[in-house]
Amino acid sequence: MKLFSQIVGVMLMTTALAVPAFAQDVQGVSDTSIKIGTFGPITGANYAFGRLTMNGLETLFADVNAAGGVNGRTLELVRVDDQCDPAGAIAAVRKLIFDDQVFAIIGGSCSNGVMAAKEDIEQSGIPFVNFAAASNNISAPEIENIFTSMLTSNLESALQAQYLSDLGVKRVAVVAQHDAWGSDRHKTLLPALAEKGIEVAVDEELSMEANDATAQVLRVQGSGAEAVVLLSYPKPASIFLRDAARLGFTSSFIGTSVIPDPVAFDEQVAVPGATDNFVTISPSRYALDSAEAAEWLEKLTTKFPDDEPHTYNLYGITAGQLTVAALEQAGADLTQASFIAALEATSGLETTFAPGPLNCETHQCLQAAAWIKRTPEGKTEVVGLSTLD
Amino acid sequence: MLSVLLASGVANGLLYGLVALGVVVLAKAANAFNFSQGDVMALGGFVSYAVIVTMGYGSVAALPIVVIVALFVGVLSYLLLRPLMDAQHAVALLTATIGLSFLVKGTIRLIWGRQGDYFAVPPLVSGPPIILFDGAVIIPLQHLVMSGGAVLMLALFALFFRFTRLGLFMRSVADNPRAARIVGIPTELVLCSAMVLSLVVSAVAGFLLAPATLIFPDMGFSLFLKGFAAAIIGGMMSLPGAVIGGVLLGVTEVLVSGYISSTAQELSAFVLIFVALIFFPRGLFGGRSSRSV
Amino acid sequence: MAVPVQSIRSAWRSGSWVYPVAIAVVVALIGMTLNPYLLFLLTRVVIFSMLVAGLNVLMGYSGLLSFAHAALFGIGAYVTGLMQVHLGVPYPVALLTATVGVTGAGTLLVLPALRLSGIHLAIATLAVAQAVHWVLINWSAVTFGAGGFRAPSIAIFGLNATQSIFLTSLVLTTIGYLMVRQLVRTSFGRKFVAIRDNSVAAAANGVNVTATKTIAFALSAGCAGLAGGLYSALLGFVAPESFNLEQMILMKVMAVVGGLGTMLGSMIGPALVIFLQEQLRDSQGWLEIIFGAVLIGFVLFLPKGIAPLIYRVLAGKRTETVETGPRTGQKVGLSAPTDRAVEN
Amino acid sequence: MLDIRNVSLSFGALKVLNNASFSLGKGEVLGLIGPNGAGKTSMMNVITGIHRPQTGEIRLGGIDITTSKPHEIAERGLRRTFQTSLLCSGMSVVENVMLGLEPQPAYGFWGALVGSPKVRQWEEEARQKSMEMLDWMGMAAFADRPGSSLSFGQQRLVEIARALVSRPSVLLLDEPAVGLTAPRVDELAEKIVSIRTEFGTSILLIEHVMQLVFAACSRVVVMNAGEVIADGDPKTVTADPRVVESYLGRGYYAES
Repeated sequence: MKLFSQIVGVMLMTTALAVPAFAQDVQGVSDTSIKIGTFGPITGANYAFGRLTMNGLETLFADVNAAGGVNGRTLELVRVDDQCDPAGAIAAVRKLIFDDQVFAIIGGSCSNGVMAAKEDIEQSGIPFVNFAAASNNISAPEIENIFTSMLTSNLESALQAQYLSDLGVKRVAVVAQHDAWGSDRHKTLLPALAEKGIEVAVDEELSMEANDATAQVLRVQGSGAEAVVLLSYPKPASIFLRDAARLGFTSSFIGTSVIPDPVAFDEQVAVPGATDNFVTISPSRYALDSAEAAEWLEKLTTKFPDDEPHTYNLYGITAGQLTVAALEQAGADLTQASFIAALEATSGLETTFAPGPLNCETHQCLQAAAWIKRTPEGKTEVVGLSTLD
Repeated sequence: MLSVLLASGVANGLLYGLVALGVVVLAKAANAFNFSQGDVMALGGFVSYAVIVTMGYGSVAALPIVVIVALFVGVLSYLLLRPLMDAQHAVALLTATIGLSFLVKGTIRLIWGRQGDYFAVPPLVSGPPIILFDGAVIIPLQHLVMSGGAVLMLALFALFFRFTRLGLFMRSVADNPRAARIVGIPTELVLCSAMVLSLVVSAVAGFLLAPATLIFPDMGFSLFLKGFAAAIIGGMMSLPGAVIGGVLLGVTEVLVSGYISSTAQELSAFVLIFVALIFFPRGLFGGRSSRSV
Repeated sequence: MAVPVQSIRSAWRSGSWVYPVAIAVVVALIGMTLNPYLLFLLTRVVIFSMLVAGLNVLMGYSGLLSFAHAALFGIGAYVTGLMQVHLGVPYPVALLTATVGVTGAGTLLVLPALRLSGIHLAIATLAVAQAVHWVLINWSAVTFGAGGFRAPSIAIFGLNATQSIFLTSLVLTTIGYLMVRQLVRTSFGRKFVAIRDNSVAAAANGVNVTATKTIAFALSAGCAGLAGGLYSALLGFVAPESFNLEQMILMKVMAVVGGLGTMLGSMIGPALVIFLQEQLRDSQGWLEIIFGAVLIGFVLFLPKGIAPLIYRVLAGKRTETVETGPRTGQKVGLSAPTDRAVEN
Repeated sequence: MLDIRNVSLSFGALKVLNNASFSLGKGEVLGLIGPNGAGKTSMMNVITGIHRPQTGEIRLGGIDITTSKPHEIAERGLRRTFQTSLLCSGMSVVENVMLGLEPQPAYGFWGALVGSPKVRQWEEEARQKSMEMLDWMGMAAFADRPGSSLSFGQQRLVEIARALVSRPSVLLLDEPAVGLTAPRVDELAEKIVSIRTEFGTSILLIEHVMQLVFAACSRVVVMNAGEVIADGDPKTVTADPRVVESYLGRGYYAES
């Protein structure tokens, strides 16, 4: 019978640990602080999309806290690593909701991870602002508690098609990497191009592992395409541009929001002149080297001296400003419902870096993007802002 | 188009061949395989980045430092894995090298992981590409250096095995470990040098490859896999076979990509591995008899 | 002590089903009290136990190295999820089809490779795994490509989705555990160990080496397929990166840490590794280094894993048999010189 | 019982067996001797299907087994031991012996999975038989020890038990006396003789230790450089000048 009583003892103990202590009325909110959770890859290959965006968010929170917080409460950020893996994202989100008991989640970097965790977010009703994952399916169709401050893949594709159409391009080549992000972009770009009457001359793959793009360049070169859309991370895109330069292939090259910094990209390509005809799209209207970003750049480097500053920091700042604005709007009597209502009511919110005012009526708050080029002097230059016609 | 494709296929293939050389050296002398070879290759790239870009020395300075780092890692790996380096521990050794691969990759990420996502290493030589036959063949200097370096390494290996005492020892241990021990060949030394040599050649391959690509901590594994495929195609026991296997793989990849589909490029290496293993278990150049069980 | 130690020992020894089932019941009761986060982790442990039990038959008992298990696990998840999504088949039917299908597919894929052994087999399975991954990503008409798809979750007895899949997984894993444990205690288990320790001697004693390898592979593929089907319902979202090589390495770490060639190790390994993984969720880049060090450390210093230590505690001083013997494929020092290898 | 006719085997340019022929009669204990590298073990590997000869034919009880696989040959009733003792380290001694009974378990995969009564019965009987066999070899006391914990000589005896437990018609022993002391060799010789008398097994014995060959064998075949150079009763054969020249050497008579 002793064994039995031991088992019962273990069960009771576990129950005691598992049942949350209801010390406060609203989860994650005390009189002095608001606990906000964030998840994304902090380590591993995709750390930039997670950790660096979190750095931006945390820098903004620190800034707000230094100025007295939101309605007298300071913002506290809890980071959880999802390692960019669906199971990891589910565990991370559940940890934030049930273990850390945060008030809201501002995070998400890998589309598949967020998609896997979406059901939990939906069911728990916790306010969620996606800050870096691109997939349109995260926020569409609209779900009550899910918002996004990132440029969605649908919008980015539509804006790219519009840009090409404005240039008068009739035939384009697409060079894509076939991972979750790349295929999501690919899937939305093809119909967007078709809608603008632009023909896809060739559709090539260039993987992350590739160290050579000779075959792809030759095929694109032979296709008579007037412009090339590079749906890839900086690495494959650089390989492509290097090989294009060496094979004497010049064209207009269109980048994506994962290559938001054409100056850094030019350093990666490292072939003089290879990025002269490269224009990229960004969810940020100022680059890190601009005068407008200088103040933030300093705060970021002071707070996170080990991490190289990166455009992804700025996406975190945008998400943070949206969050803070909505928290202020929701007032001192903060609940998850009032925060969600405040988010939804956000309209015409000007942030430091978003290329247009944030309107969260459709829950996809960012509806504009900037076009960025590298100047011959090696500075970034915003060559245009665009919103969908 | 074909000539351009072939030129780049050969240049890439020679690099696969270099990794394959490392695979074969270790397989021959110690009958072992080391999963961390690809990560040491990445390490070679990162060390040359540190020397050339961060510290601002020239490429000439990078090579000896890459070799020294690889020697260090190699000796360390040997000391760590020594208890497992015999035929009875083959599976355990392989598992341990997977751990080693994680260690090396994790260390790379710890040192360089926060400084950016992908690093560009400047070319070893700069200048316009060599254009032959009115532009029918364009060979970038970097490819020429890569190919030249790979061929040079192969030649050094051949000389080493033919003319040095250690090389002779390694050959005889490979042929018959039992007999080698009986006649007094220092087995320990041979195993250690095989491990070190295979990692050094990988790191040098990383040094040669780095300027042609962008380096990132996870780059190693797929390169190791391709080097391994090259070694298998070449028969696992033959040094020239390894290099020819590498070239064959590089050319196949680029031809598949150029004439069939760039999506199928990644698949071609795996198909080649499988086909080679099943239909040419001794490789195209190997000549060892196998048992029926 | 109300329950005499002696009777516990003899129950372990006889391979009675009572203790595993009692443990499963306790785990079930504890599980039902846990919050969704902890229950999710516990269910992962349970599902990976099933997978690692199969992997153990292959790696631990038979000494065959496979890198295909993450891919087979993936095929199981994809078949289960896709049959529900595309064909509207109920979950149990989809799960069964996936299990049978992966058993068949795994065997077929590896049949030509079974002529190989050791590292060559490992590399052949690695190539198969990478090819499967490629297909999952590129056959998007069926698999939904790299972006993955939402797989239906299940609900039984009016419980929530996580609790339902937890109980289902626990029941199936317990049954699977008992069956595999039963199998390795019969002549099949002896054949597995024989081809691992010395396939030449095994063949000379009438063991059909190829057939035995095939059975080991089929069995472990079946476990992977079933585990994959359960995983699909647990995650509710199936995407290629859940089944890549990193996951494969994780499975290997689980098997090695738990104890190769012990059934108990198949349960302990996943628990420890998943616990460690969660503890390291907020570590800054040390995950790879720690897992690498753990793997090397175990192979070098604790090659039998943790399970034998637990057996020793549970069952007192026991003799080593199929269940507890050395399992890492290494031979314990012979008392006589061994340099007279078989002449060939 | 076992007929080897004109068997040749080569590895590349190296000719290991050259047109070798001999036969093993029913109930006979035949010694196969020769210098190192004469091809004795290769011959054994060819007979047991580990290597396939390029030419020639091997018959077991009148059936051609030249191209059969090792396990098929074992199932036909031919078992062997190895030069180096090869007990499975991961199993207990008795489990090692039970392995010798594996080809004919009376149950299938599904039965084994659910542990049907038939399985238990077979396992019980197999353990019984194996224990009897171990007992006969005088090794019953070690039944539950791990295979690898035994001394070299003990492992050898267990290995013979494993080969014998299925009552094979032919038994091949590859240098069973290696590493044994002289009194042990005599015991082993006695055992070998009683294997023949008790089980009617025909035995082919490869051996360097002439003490054992003389004590156990009724006939001796001598090989050198892959060829059979002599075949006859031990006394006659060891007196053959060619045999003395190639193998036994001048010192042989002085020693014995």
